[in-house]
Amino acid sequence: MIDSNDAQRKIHVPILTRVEGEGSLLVKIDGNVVRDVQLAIYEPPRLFEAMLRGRPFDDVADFTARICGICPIAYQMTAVQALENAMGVSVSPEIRKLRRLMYCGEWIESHVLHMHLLHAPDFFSCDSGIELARRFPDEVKRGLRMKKFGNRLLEVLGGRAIHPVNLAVGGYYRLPRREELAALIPDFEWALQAAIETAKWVAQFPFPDFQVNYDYVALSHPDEYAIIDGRVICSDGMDIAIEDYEQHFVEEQVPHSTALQSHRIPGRRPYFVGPLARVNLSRHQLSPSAQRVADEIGWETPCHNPYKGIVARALEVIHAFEEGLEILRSYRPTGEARTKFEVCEGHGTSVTEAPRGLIYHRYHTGADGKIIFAKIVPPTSQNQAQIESDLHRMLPGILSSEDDKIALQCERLIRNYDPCISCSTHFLKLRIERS
Amino acid sequence: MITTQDNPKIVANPWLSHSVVIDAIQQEIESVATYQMRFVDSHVAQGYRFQPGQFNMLYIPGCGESAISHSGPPSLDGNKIVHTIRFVGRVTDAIAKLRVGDRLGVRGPFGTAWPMDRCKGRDVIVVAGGIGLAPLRPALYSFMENRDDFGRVVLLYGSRSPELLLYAEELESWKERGIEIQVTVDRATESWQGAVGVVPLLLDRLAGLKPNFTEVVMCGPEVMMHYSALSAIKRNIPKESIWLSIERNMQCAVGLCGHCQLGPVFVCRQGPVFRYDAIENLLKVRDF
Amino acid sequence: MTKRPTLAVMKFASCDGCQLTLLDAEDELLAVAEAVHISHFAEASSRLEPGPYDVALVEGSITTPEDRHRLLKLRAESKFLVTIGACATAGGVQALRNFADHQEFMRSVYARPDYIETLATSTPISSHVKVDFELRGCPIDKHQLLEVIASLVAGHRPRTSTESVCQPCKRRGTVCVVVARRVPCLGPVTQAGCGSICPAYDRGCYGCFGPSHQPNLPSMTQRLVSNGMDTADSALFLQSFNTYSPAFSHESQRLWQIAGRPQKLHPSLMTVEHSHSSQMEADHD
Amino acid sequence: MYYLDRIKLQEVFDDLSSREYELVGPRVEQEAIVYDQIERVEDLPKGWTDEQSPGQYRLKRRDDEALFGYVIGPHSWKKYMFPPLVNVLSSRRDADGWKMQDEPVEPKKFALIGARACELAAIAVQDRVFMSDAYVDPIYAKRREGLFIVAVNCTQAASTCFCTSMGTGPRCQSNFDLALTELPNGFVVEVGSPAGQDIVDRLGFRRASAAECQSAESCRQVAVTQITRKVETEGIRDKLLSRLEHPRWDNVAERCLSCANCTLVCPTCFCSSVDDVTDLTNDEVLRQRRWDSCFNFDFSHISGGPIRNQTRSRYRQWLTHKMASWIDQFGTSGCVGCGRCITWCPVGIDLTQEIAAICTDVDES
Ligand SMILES: Cc1cc2nc3c(=O)[nH]c(=O)nc-3n(C[C@H](O)[C@H](O)[C@H](O)COP(=O)(O)OP(=O)(O)OC[C@H]3O[C@@H](n4cnc5c(N)ncnc54)[C@H](O)[C@@H]3O)c2cc1C
Ligand code: SF4
Ligand code: SF4
Ligand code: SF4
Repeated sequence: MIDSNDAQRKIHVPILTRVEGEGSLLVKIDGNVVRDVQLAIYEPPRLFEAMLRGRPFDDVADFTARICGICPIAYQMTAVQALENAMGVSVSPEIRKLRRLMYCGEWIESHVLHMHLLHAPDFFSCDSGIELARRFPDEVKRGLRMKKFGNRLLEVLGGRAIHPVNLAVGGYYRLPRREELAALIPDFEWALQAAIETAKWVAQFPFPDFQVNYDYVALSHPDEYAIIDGRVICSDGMDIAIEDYEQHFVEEQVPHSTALQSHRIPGRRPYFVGPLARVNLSRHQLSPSAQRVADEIGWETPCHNPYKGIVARALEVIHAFEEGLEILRSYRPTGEARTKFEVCEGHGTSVTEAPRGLIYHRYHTGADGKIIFAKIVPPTSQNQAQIESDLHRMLPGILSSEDDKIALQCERLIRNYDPCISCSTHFLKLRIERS
Repeated sequence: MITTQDNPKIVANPWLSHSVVIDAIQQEIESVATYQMRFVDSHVAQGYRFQPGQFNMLYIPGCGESAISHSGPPSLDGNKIVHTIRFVGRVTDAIAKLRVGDRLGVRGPFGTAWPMDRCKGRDVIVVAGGIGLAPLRPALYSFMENRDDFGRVVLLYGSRSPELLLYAEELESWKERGIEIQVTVDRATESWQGAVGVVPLLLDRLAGLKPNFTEVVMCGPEVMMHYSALSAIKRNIPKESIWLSIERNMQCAVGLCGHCQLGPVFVCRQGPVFRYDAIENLLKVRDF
Repeated sequence: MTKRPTLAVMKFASCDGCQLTLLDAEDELLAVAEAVHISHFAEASSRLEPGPYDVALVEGSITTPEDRHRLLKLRAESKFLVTIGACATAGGVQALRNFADHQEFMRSVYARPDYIETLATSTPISSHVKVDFELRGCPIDKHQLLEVIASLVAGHRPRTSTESVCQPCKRRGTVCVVVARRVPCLGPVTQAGCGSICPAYDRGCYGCFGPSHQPNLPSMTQRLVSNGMDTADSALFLQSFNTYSPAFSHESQRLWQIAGRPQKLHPSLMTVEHSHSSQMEADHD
Repeated sequence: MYYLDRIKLQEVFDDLSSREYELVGPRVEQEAIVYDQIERVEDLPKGWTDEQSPGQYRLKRRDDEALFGYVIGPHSWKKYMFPPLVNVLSSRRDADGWKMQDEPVEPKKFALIGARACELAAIAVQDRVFMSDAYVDPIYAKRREGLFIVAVNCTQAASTCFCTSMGTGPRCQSNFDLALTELPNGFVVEVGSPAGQDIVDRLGFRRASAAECQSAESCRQVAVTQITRKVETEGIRDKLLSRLEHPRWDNVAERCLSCANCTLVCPTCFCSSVDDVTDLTNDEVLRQRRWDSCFNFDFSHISGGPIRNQTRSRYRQWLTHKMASWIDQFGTSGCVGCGRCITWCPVGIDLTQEIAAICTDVDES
């Protein structure tokens, strides 16, 4: 919606589309100066941290899944791991593998959804993935099929793809049977090739020239492409243990948003999380095919163009199918589905790599296994400050455009981050006010 | 009385519906219409016969089935199947949307028939409430077509209000063809000249009744049938001469799915037409 | 075929999982886009067309005054309104606040709760406007969603089963976790639709499709207690994704009473029946 | 009587498999003994038994290696002849309109391994329901025709068993091809049909010795003595049907969850519903039949609402159908005394107690 008059121009994008959740953006422009950029997440607050207090610890995975229907595994996994840390529970290597496998399923489902249905339409001026499918029927259908296999994996491991039910503190409620997983192998074999083709396709998209030297933050693990554990590192050299996360990052409330915003301390610096950060920091640990394709498409590391996040996603999809395939092939159910443990009082934290970036949980459990305190830092709240800063950077260059073009440009930029707004425990609309 | 039980075994898919095409639709009253249909397969059409009181399962694929009684003359074969349908829910509302030339599925006929043979040579009182007149119409047509085979035939018909009287125009012609007709409504309108009140009252007051030479056949809401049966008994009509058709949920219509049970009876197979004494006690039990 | 029905997907307080269910129908998505005209679906398309709509799928519960206004407008623009999921149908997990001190809840999450305008309650869509059909579940089931869409395309009234979770559980051959392992399970009092997943994964049903028809909750919770759960935990067991459904809400309040820790329903909800019916009348003018 | 060495049981399995029988039998899964596909003797629940009481089932280790040393579990054989979910019709719409088509009934040959006396009786009850009236259920008939039944005599009973009251067990009387009684090292085998005899001849079973027959008999006797639960069946039909307003119906309704577990575990319950599954444009439709239950609110739905609108009337329907009106309908009781509904009721409602409470004389009619 555009209201303009000479004295004052206001641009609203009342609902930011093709993002999960809802939010809005307000841009205040004074002549040629961008006065303020406010990414407002008006997802009605759902107050998860408060709801968890007093609940049995087994509820946490089921409850936090409901923060976001797009990446429930990220919430569940971070929650159960933090609780395991709180109560001193360790899981077997087999369980850890299954958990990586499950996370691969979510990366696939979420990345492929974002790439094909939400993000790619931007590069071809389409309104939706469905419209894009008229232009690129084979590519979109291929994407949908890959997504289906990601979801199918989640269905086998979790019972259903959205809010799965199987992940438990100490492991799983039930281990999958070997045949259940083995049945997915042919689909994953197809999908790995499809993912490679897809990466080559998206690598040729017309990317705007936009370069920012970000502070990339991601998990890092000595032996593998980090997903569910490791240390938190930054492109500027920071390297910290997960337990120390809160000493380096702070969440702040801003008046215009129901989501909290994260900054690095000291200095209130914004930072960048997500696939681009991960690939930039750990390219060498991607699966062999993902690395080969990165080479083939001439992927520069580090890559400072946020629009190319879609390529980083594509590389991660290759990785997820390839690593997934390996686990599917080698899987033999062994040991207990769920490690036995004593419920006890404790403090525990965990960080994992949600599809759209770092996610942090901290819990305090009581001796009765009830939750005393919960803290959840989702990826979108971490990228939010960075998005505002990007907009500040981009806007002066395009101020001469029509308001609706500006609005479109801003939305595109925001979509690079695949912001999952419902998960900022929290909605987007764009408003440009010129005075 | 014919029951499907007397037939030889049928080992065919009981769910198999045959395509019928709608040839005519007559809007009767609000939310009720009469459909005339024909089996698309002419063999099926020619082989099809039914008895007054029997019903078909009408099928709208993707929506479901409904049990609907025949409401046309029993002399017709499968080239002219007539059903009068009240639109009350998912399936019947979907039927309401069909037009002449549209197709749906039909399987049948199922269930027991009105005791036409027993009525021969005797007086017949036909008691109907609301849409309940539809399943009785084939019997009435039979009486009219073979008028001399039967004694006095009286139709006692009640509806909620004058606009809801089914087959209102036809009723006049029936009178000409030897049917005595008394009509009552629950709620009269200004123009209404007839009786007001419930159907059993008509039976209470019916003149010239010969209790031992009469068969009573009835169809309508269960309470109405209950009180009408009591009235008939009060008028000394033996229970063995009272017949009623009842409704239960039906899925298979051949006694395999369990839905239509009323105590020991399967309504689809041993009914829908019962002799009163066979189910009298069952109908008295609340929620049975 | 007659004109394609127009479809709007709208969101209130929720996790997006229920609308995602539509995008997760990978095999059917493009067919859905043929069968209906998707005129408003912000999560999937930038083309947002104004009403009126033939069918509105509504996700999420009402937690802010602004959302309530948006909903009233949507209802006025929509012929057939379907709530999708536990949030829209029963207030969702966020309806736990209905039983808690809201100010304290807000303070524990936000340093400056005064920045945020939000209702102290989370209420289902039916508390505000007339709902034509409800799809249960947290999240909804893909097959049920597609069935409803297919029904609406065909012009049939949609229908979903009201049987208990135990029935698909038995049909799929799962061994009852209550009987064989004494695991607490809400299956017997929960409406089916999910496919009875939880027991098939060796855990009890946690009631995400909400109460079944005429659930016998006192008998159910008595069993939970006799199988070793304490009264307060039994109350908590009912207080999850459908906590504000009348049946679960009523029983959990009864249990808290017994446990000696009565909960206080938010005062505005005590008269909700009132505002509800008057609201529906207002909508029908 | 013949004797089969324990190690030769596999030969029986192999022989059946070689003649295209799909073997289904007991195996340990999900902490219970369920019926599922089996191939080898090793798949059987060797050394396992079960302990049952109202609302409770526990798998327990035995101190021997018996293969059939358990009673019965949550599954019943009906799932093979009367599948929980099956297609009955398909329809397709083209320019002319709808074409309805029979769903082909796949011929299935199941060999049931380990069916008990009460279960054989239950199969006989369902034979009566599905195959003896005017309309025969073609799916049931086809699958029933192909059955080969290796029965096993119970040598122990659960606390929930009452086959002796219902006159169905524990000894297998008829309706089997072979009936085994398990001894420590083998089985005493009784032949119940020409097909059974054929396999005995083909695999060359030897005659059982008098001593073997004797120990088989004493093993079977153990089961008889272990059965403690009783139903007074004398006059049960009239008693139940004359007490339809007994206060006990309200009492049981306070406990009953109306969850339908009892009907779905029951080996004789046969109620079903059909529903359509369609594609999005409603051009391809499959009609599916699924197990339904009289405990469902919608089960008795007619346009004015359900006939049985309360748990009280639904429980009453179930119990009076099983124990009374079944006799009118099919000339036999609908209950074979297997006790599944007692064990698998999540709140432990025990029909034998309900019957006792209702039938003891508080005659209110
Ligand atoms: C033997 C018999 C003869 C009948 N004859 C006629 C007739 O001539 N004309 C007429 O208008 N109606 C007749 N009915 C009633 C008619 O079957 C129902 O009104 C119709 O099935 C309602 O279905 P629905 O889907 O439109 O309604 P809904 O209320 O949406 O019903 C849902 C489902 O419930 C079942 N159901 C609902 N009501 C009934 C019912 N009364 N009987 C059986 N199953 C039901 C059906 O399976 C139906 O699909 C007869 C019923 C029976 C049993
Ligand atoms: S496991 Fe739960 S859902 Fe399944 S039968 Fe038992 S009580 Fe019902
Ligand atoms: S009623 Fe109960 S005891 Fe009788 S056969 Fe059925 S499940 Fe077994
Ligand atoms: S008797 Fe038991 S198993 Fe049967 S419906 Fe009632 S509670 Fe469920």
